[in-house]
Amino acid sequence: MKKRNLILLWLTAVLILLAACQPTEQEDTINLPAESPAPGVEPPPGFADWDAVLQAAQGQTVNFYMWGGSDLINGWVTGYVADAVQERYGVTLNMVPVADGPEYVNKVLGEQQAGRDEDGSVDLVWVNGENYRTMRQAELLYGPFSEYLPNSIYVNWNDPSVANDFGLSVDGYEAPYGKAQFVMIYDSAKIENPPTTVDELLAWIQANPGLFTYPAPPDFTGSAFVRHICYHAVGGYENLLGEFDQALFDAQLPACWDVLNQIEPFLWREGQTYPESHTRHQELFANGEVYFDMAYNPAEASSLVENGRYPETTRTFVFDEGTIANTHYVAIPYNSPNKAAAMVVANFLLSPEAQLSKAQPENWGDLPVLDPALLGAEDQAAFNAIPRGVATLSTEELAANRLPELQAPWLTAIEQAWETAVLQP
Amino acid sequence: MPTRLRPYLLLAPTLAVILLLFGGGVLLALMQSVGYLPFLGRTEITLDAYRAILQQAAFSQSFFLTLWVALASTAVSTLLALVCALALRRPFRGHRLITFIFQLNIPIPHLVGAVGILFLFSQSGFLARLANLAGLISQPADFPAIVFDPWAIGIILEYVWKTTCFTGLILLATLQGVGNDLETAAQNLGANRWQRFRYVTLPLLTPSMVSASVLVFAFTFGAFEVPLVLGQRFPSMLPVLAYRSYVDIDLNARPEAMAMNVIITLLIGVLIFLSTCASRTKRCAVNGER
Amino acid sequence: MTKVELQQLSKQFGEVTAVSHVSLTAPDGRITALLGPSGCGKTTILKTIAGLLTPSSGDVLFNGRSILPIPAEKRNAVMVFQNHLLFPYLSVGENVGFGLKMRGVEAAVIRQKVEEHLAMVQLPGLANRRPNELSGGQQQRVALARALIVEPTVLLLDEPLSNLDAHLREEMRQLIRSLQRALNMTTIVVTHDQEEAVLLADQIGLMFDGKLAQVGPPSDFYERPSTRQVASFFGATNFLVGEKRGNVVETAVGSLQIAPNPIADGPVQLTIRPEHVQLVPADGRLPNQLCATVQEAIYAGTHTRLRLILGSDTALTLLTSPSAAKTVGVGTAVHLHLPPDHLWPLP
Amino acid sequence: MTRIKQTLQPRTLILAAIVVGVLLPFVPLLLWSVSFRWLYPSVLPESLSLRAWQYVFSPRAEVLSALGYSTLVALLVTALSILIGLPAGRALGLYKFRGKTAVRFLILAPTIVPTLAAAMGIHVLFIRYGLVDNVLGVVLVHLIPVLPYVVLILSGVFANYNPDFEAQAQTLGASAWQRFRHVTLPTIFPALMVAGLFAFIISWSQYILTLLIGGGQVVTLPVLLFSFVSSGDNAITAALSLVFIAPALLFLLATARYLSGNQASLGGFGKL
Repeated sequence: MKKRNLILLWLTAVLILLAACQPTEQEDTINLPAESPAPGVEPPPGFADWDAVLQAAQGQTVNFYMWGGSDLINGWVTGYVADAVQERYGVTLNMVPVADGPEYVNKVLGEQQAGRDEDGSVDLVWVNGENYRTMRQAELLYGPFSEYLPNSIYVNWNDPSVANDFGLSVDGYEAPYGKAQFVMIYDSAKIENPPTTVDELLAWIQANPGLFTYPAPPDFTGSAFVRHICYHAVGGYENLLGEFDQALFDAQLPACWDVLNQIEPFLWREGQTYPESHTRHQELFANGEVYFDMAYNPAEASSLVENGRYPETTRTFVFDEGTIANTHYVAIPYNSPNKAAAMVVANFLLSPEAQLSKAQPENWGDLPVLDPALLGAEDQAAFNAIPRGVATLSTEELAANRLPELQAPWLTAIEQAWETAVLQP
Repeated sequence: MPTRLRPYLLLAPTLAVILLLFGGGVLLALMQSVGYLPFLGRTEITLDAYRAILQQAAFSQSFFLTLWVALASTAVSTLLALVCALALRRPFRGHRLITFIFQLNIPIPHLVGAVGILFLFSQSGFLARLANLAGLISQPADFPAIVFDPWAIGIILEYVWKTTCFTGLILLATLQGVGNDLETAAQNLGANRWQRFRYVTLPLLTPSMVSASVLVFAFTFGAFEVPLVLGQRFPSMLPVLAYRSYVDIDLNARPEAMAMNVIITLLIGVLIFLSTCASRTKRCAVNGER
Repeated sequence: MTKVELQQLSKQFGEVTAVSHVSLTAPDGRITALLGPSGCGKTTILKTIAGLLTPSSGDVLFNGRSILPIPAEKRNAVMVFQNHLLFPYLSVGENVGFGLKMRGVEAAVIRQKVEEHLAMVQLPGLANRRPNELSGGQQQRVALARALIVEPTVLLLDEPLSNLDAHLREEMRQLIRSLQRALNMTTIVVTHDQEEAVLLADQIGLMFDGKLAQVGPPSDFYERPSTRQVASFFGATNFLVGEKRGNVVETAVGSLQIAPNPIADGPVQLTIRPEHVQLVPADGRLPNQLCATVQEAIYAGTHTRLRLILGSDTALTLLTSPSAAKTVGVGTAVHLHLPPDHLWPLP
Repeated sequence: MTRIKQTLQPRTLILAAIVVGVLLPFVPLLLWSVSFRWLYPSVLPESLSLRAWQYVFSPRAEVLSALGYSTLVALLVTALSILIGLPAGRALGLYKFRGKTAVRFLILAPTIVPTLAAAMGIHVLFIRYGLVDNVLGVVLVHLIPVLPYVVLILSGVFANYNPDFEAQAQTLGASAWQRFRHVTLPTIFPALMVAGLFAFIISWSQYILTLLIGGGQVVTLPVLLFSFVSSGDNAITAALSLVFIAPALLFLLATARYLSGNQASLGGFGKL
């Protein structure tokens, strides 16, 4: 009766695993750290003060919906962050990995449509840009809360790149999480002198057919690359700033499609298809099918070298005319039943300690969102001491070549137009 | 228990599940595709969603791609399954082992199959590296584009890999069920090898082949994971297109997703009705005459 | 017009010998029955003739020429299988015309011949039916028509009547008989039923355990069986051990006269069929009179079967009319007469 | 002589093609799972590493919890579908009744119509009644693709089933349960194993239904695997793929003899 044994074995395994999955009950033994909210800010709706938030948060579980495609980031969230909020605040953090941002936007929308206004399933989302705009405009977000978070005192809310998310004001509906900047990635063993401007890159592509491509928008990274070409083609981002304007769009953007269509025959697979995601593109680069990669994270190349996926000679560069940078955030859906715990997690993510841990290349390598000027001397020194990976540019070089993002409707329009003007022959 | 009611009572739980979950789901998809959802306060019926998707070039391209993939996968896998079943039909040394290997990929999820095909056939994949070692190609781009390609060969390969064994096992079971007496009888009546295959084995296998092909066709037409892993970004297969519309951040795309579902459902229904009718015409005609 | 000869035919399946050194001639235009208990190798011989099995040794000759090199589909030795084996996906007509289609005959010709042959087996107008819409007897006749249509050099029938009930058997037997006479076709029938073999065949080959026990016309098996086993198979129950000297056999119950016969002198077993043992008055006028005690009387409608004990332990069975049997109760002594021309010595 | 002849038969070539064709996709999976830095054009990994396996079995990767979820869902679906489908299989296989063709068609419909279409349609009701983001909802939605196969396989075995055996047992004094336990069950056991195998495998392999109804919170192995397929980490993807197929292979090993030896159960597919 081998079969019976097998089934028994499985049942046992399942029971053990289920037991392991149960949130560990931690009763009233937690000593809450002394924290006080940022002065002069109204407490978030439904809570009298920060203590009330901390009290309510105890024992709650936060379903944190986030892009789950990086084992490094997943590991940091389910490990370091989850352990810390459990230990300190009695909050259980449950990471829910999704393949794509719109998935959870749609999920909350679906719940709103079906009338689940009180007990939604999403408590915290990692968000920015179009998805933030959609959620905000559909009134799917809870807030304002973020400026009340105790650790928001380290955030420079006067910095427009933090206070505005792709041109839409944050207004306390999002808590900053990290910063990112676009970089180009290449293998120095194959290309000794990489192009340093968009023009040089375009020339290189035409001189080396089949060795370049970019992820198809709406992939986040591919979309950013297309914006760089558009900035270049319309003679600078200044021409596209401000509210979305269809007439301006129709007048300016054809120049961009022309450039993209010109290089298309020289792309990988002669531009008949594009990698459908950034990760697919990474694979092409890793295997030498294409000679350039790109990332909306300056430290990503270094960690890919670290875990053996990229050659050790991998390096990054930014265009002389600069590359696009943005801030990413976390936000709380309006129907989250665990808003207090979600705020506690958002607050922890903003802490110098968490930001420092996040910035370590072996943990994630994400750029900190805190203003060094608002930090204590000790924290400042710690941030300055973060080791850079072999392929990562210096903070100064990145900061010196920063371009702003367009407002989200521009992005949507560019992504949609790209499909018809470039992708579909 | 009254005897007349007995079968209905036995069927009740299954029918409840199928009618509520499946029937209800299809009905709700139909309702949502025309914008009718009374419990959400929407009672206006509109065909906008159908109009919208039928006007999209992307939809018709997706449709033809999906049809091509489903037809090609079904045809190739059925043919291969026939060859395999005939080869595995009679016992030989190692028969058990090879039959077991033949069954081996029945429990393998399509997702893993797709990963295997990806690792094997991508332009920098295992086979490309072997080709490079053999001096056939010098760089990845020289290797034929088999995954993420316009003809969806990678998707078809995965479906063929998985479904050949499924169809093959069904055919093998049918062959074992009918034995070889009828072929012996045909041989005795003067049928040579080819005639025995053409006039005895093949007709005996036809009902099973049609059934298996219908299952395979319907599955490949409606499947999601494999095109997502191995498919081109554009045009995408219909189910992927439908799911993308469904999870679009614009809720107005949902009726379009539902309309695509309804169209997929209708199309499969019609195609399968036609194919089963065609395969049974002969029998129908004969039955009609008497 | 084909004479079929089997020469020292043997067939082994692994360790098992199914047929052992069988030599038999099936005369041209006659019916030969291969008779024997199930598993004795009859069907193996039939399939070997058809070419569906290859003999381990020996030869099969048609009109004196070995046909072993000819593949089954070219041999034209057509077999009608026990379970009909009609193709379920073809109509009756398509089934009957199958062999002609295999030979590339024109469709119109096939259609015409199919109608003829269906009429021949008394199933006219059923061409468009499905086999599963027919009764067992009709299916059997379709199978027969399917075989006859290709004008086989040898017709091989495997238990053609076994799946039919008593009434249909009679009908089918007559049909086979009359068709065979009309077409004058060399036919080999396999059966396990001695009555069927006797009624159907011109010649019977009786087999036990893969070996041929006796070949000859049906009457031989009743009147001149070659062994006790053959006699038993044909219903003989009375055996008397004795010593033959000329036309007299000395047995435990006395010396018995027998008709002249070719069996050598020496130890023999005398056999006499129960229907030939006669009850007679004790007058001593007839030869071979014996005394016996009735042990058991079994009423069987048309006759009564009496079990008798002779002397100390010799048993005999006899059949008599029920009216005659009424006069003899169990335990009474009776006189028997064993007619000499019905006593047959077995070596 | 005969040996040589055998090896040159076309069938031998076909058999070789079967073995290679079935097994080939597993080769890069195995290699990738232990690779470290395996870039084109190396045919074998430049160096070996257990990084992927260590990650897969580390508590952070949540592979064990996904394995638990997958097993729980698949076993529940298997048990439930057999419980529900067994009577239906008996009714379809054993009885003649009015509307049988329609009922049969209805039960088989989910094998033809994509279940994703139905699942998207019913999603809104599942949200409304709290059947999303939990195991119960996922089990229910898995029943849609699983149940037709279970009923189909079981109706196949009941078509060749003689209920007189049960009557015989009843006259010998067997109670309803005893009749099921000692007559019905032993007779249908092989088909039951095949039905169980199919139910388990179909549930085990579901990705999109689980994602849709589980809302990303019921993280079964395919959901986890898919996020790694899209992450492009081939080593972890490969290791996870191997973890994913292992239990199904074990299940197949346990039931393979019922699959090949028993044409009644699989032959049912041919009678669709």
